[in-house]
Amino acid sequence: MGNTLAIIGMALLGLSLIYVLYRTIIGNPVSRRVVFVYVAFAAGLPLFMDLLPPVHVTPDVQALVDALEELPPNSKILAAFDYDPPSAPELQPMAEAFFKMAFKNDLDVIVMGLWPQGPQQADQAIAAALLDPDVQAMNPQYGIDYVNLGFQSGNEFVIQRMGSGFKAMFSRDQRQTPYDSIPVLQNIVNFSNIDFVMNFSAGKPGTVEWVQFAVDRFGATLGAGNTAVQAPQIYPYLRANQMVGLLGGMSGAAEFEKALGMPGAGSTMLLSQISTHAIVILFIIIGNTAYFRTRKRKNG
Amino acid sequence: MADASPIGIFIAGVLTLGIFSFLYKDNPVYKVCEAIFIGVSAAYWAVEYFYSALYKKFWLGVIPPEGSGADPDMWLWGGAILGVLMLCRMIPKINWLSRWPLAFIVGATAGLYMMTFFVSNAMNQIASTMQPLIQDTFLATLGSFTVAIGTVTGLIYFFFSKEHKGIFGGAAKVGIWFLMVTFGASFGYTVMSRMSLLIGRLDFLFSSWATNFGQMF
Amino acid sequence: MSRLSRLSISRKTFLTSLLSLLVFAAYSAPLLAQDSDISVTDSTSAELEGAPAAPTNVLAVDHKYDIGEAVDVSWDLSFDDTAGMRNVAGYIIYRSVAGSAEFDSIGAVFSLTSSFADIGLTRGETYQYSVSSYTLSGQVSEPIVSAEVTTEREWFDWDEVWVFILLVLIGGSVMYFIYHARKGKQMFLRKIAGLQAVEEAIGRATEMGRPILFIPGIHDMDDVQTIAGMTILAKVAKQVAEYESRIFVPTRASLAMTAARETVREAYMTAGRVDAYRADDIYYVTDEQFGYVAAVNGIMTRDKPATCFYLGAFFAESLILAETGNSIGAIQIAGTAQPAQLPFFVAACDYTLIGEELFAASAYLSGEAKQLGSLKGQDVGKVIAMAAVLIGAVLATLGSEEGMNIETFRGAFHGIWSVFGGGQ
Amino acid sequence: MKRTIPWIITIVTGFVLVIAEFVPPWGKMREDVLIYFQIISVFAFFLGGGSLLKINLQKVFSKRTDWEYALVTVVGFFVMLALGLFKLGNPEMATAGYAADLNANGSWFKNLFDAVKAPLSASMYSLLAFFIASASYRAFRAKNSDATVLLVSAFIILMGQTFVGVVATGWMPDWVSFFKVENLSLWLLAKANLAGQRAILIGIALGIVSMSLRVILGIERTHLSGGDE
Repeated sequence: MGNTLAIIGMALLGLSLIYVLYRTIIGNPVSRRVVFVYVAFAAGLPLFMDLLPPVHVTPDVQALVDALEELPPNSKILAAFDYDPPSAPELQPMAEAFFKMAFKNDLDVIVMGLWPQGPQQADQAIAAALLDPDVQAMNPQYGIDYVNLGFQSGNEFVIQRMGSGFKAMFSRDQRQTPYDSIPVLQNIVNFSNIDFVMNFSAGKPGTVEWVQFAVDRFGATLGAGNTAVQAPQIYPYLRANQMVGLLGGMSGAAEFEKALGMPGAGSTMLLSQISTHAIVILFIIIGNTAYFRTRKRKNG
Repeated sequence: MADASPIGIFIAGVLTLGIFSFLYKDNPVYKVCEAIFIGVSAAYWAVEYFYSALYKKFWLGVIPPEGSGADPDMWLWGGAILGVLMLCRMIPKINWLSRWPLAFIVGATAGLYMMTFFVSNAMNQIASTMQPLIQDTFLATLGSFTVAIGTVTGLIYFFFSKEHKGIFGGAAKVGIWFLMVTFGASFGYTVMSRMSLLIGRLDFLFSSWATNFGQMF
Repeated sequence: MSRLSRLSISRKTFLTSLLSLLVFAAYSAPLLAQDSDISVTDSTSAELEGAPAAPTNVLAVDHKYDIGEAVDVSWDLSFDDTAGMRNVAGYIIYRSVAGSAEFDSIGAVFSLTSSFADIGLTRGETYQYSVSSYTLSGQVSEPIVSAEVTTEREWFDWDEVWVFILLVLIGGSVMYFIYHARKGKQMFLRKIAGLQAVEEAIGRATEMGRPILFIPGIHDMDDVQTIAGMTILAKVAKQVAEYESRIFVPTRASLAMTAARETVREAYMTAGRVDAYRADDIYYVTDEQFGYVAAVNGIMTRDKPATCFYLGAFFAESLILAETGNSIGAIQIAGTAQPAQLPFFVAACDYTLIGEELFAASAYLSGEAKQLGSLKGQDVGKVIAMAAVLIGAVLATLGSEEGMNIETFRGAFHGIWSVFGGGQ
Repeated sequence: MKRTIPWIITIVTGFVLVIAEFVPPWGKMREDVLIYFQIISVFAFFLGGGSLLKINLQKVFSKRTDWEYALVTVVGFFVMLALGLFKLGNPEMATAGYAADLNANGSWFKNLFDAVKAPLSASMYSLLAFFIASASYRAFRAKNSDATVLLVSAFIILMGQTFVGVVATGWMPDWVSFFKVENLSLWLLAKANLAGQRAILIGIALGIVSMSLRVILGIERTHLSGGDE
């Protein structure tokens, strides 16, 4: 029912754009507010549908998945959460899929954050991952299979100091347990004891800083999930082989979920994203069509 | 926010709608949201910095808790002294002293950034561009030529002391096109990200908030 | 040691020793607990049945170019690791201090790994290392002992020598042109539209009787972009003072507020209108990114500035600001070194300073010979960068088939060196 | 004197930190300076926060336009400040005292954060979606060659992310597969975009070197040159 109504709504929305085109061509463009209404509907209506869009896994995502799945059980992954709630729609699905994968493959995850709210996002992702029956079967334990070291201020210089010893920056975990009495941290001194660094980043400090310090200075192996807006800035580092793979935005999240074989929130919201996307593309087309029409009229 | 209280979720939804109302026009509801936002967030960061920098970094640094085995870091006093000098601004007679910490920060930022960006932006980017131009496939070769030409012409565009005329001007034009491709690509990629923020918000309004709303009333 | 080769070692490691860590954990727990009980003689006499061949050629060298707190230990892989029994799961590294026979285990690595970095040592202390291989079933070879090594502090990081040379070259040319310009040499400077529009934009606001809004980015003074914004603010505020207009500077950071107040007051003083300076027009809002944006949006819709400057570090808020500014019909001049935000400023603002132009702006606006000279120095830097890119690419094409990384960068520069200097 | 000392401080800190990059024993200085910065900014907050309160309280007491909202700001500030500084309702207070995690689940600070600050932040951020659409409609037009290049590149990337775009060029035979929109957009991102990014990044680095030198050498000293008050 909701599905049908939503589809009809979307169709009407699309048709009414012809009127917008007409208004624009006659030199009386619609106001910003009308544009805003279109965006609201384009983003909102698909949330009432339950269709899944097709997803095509790109090489950069596959490379990351391969690198993660290649890790033997009990490998140590340092997961840096450098984002806050506003970026959660894109990064949270990645983080959830990541934890599910890590727990299923029995990898040890050490969580930290250079953003104050990053570790909380990690806790939420872990809580979500623990609901998965396959994960529950593995029964990951705090302190043994994963640990949350919390937030440390100091931006990229935290990474730099971690190079000489993690303990210097994180003497206790988020639950105030001393570093040395946490089983999963036994024998972890610095980056040479870490098999993989996974970074979820929405800006600075983030993936760029992890490349500059953890990879360039301490030789870590790095993979990252970024917001779509950050991703193009990370490409140079990816192409320079300073990292193994990259997830970009919600489509990156959906691809990640697909490559790991565990569909989740990323795949669901992708449809909304596609329709808002289409709206933006259509508005660009309308704006330019009208622009060329008026210019031709002036010239001719 | 998964385990937030019903009242918390209710307030969150109302504030969300309040912010959205700005899209129509500036109005009292938005003004209230803005006022709350400024007050609460300024205090949030004040507290966060107070505990993370002043308490954790400075206080526990100069007076390490017993049994931690750490030596007191006397260097940290330097920061505190500069901080106190900053406060001299409030005393008219000696407010010129506040320029010392400011001068320190400006000098430090200039020095640090100069090196970090020089190594990471300049050296590493140049080094990564040093790829063999001739590759196995035609497309890969085209790609490496594109990168080399784009980087060089892009730099030509930024030249300040040479007029963009003749061949140099032509190269600068190609350069600005490369910059425009970069901007276009960033824009195209950004759209996705920004839309997902809105979707996240709407998802909250339609699911958590609406459900919660139904349960409350 | 290059990052790439390190990467490929760990790949191989993962493939070959899928279970080794698990077993090692089970094995090494009691081993580590015994701690100092493990001495050279103990293990040699142990002669465990089926113990793997020991690694050979154990070397311990002082870590180069550090403050004397690290030693690099390396060895040749055990015969049973690469060939032979192929049962080596990894290596255990032991350390003793200054000739003591007591070797403590300090760490372990996977099979097919032949190096270990021991960090956190005391400078000037003499150490000795030994390395054993061990198997999945927990058998340990005899340890092979290295020669003694003393940690040393070094005063120059020779790994960074090319950075240093290039910095001296580029920084030197900037300084040279600053000095050269002092002698009153005329130089050409291309026009930057955004900067030529500054005066006109301030004049327009004055005519309309509306204020000017200046946003020095959303970072604090620890970002060089904010400093660039402040240097431009100085020039803008001076003109504002001369035009007897009014300027608002809301900031996201307290320090930035203080710096902006200093800057604007000084500008008013230079313009001889210090009496017109109002400290409360330059104020801190909140450290919260979007709280700040909400406030600036409010300021824009209520005070309706005729001209908006956005110069500094900007992130997602760039378009929110620029579109709101557009809706109130303000002239907008933006500039940032955040590549991701440039497209929005380029599209929605009247003028945009792109990356490097932001840092050059205050020099342009000052019109001082010394400052303009530094721009010419930057251009020399660009010539060097372009030459490095082109020559590097040609050398890379002629040379190896593999892609180059940072290490070969230095090699490439050696190449350039030998072309010009003839030396190695 | 009042001008010279700040200038000397800038020169010395600037040069020492540049040199510290090459001198291992000085390396720690680069880290210490950042802690200094954090400590100074906490002190500076007394000035910033003070200015915030002063301006808003002035509004309230003089009953200027919108003084009601200024009052809301002041109240919000003190409520959050009290909740945070005294860690009110923090479940970890009982065991850890003031070392308790500021954002511990259940603390009032965290609750207010979740109910007020987080949604406000996310909503403000999400306004961007609307502004992107309005900017696309109004500003992204092929006015000249530069704008056209920008537009075409943005368009290809946008199309490459949708399955409509993928289907639209799906008919292409293999030998022109390069022009399939998903391949083209990847190529644009990986090559042309990369080239532009590199030019911008290298330019920025040079700009920073030059500006930093101007600042350190005292040629650009507007920030600290204040008069002799």
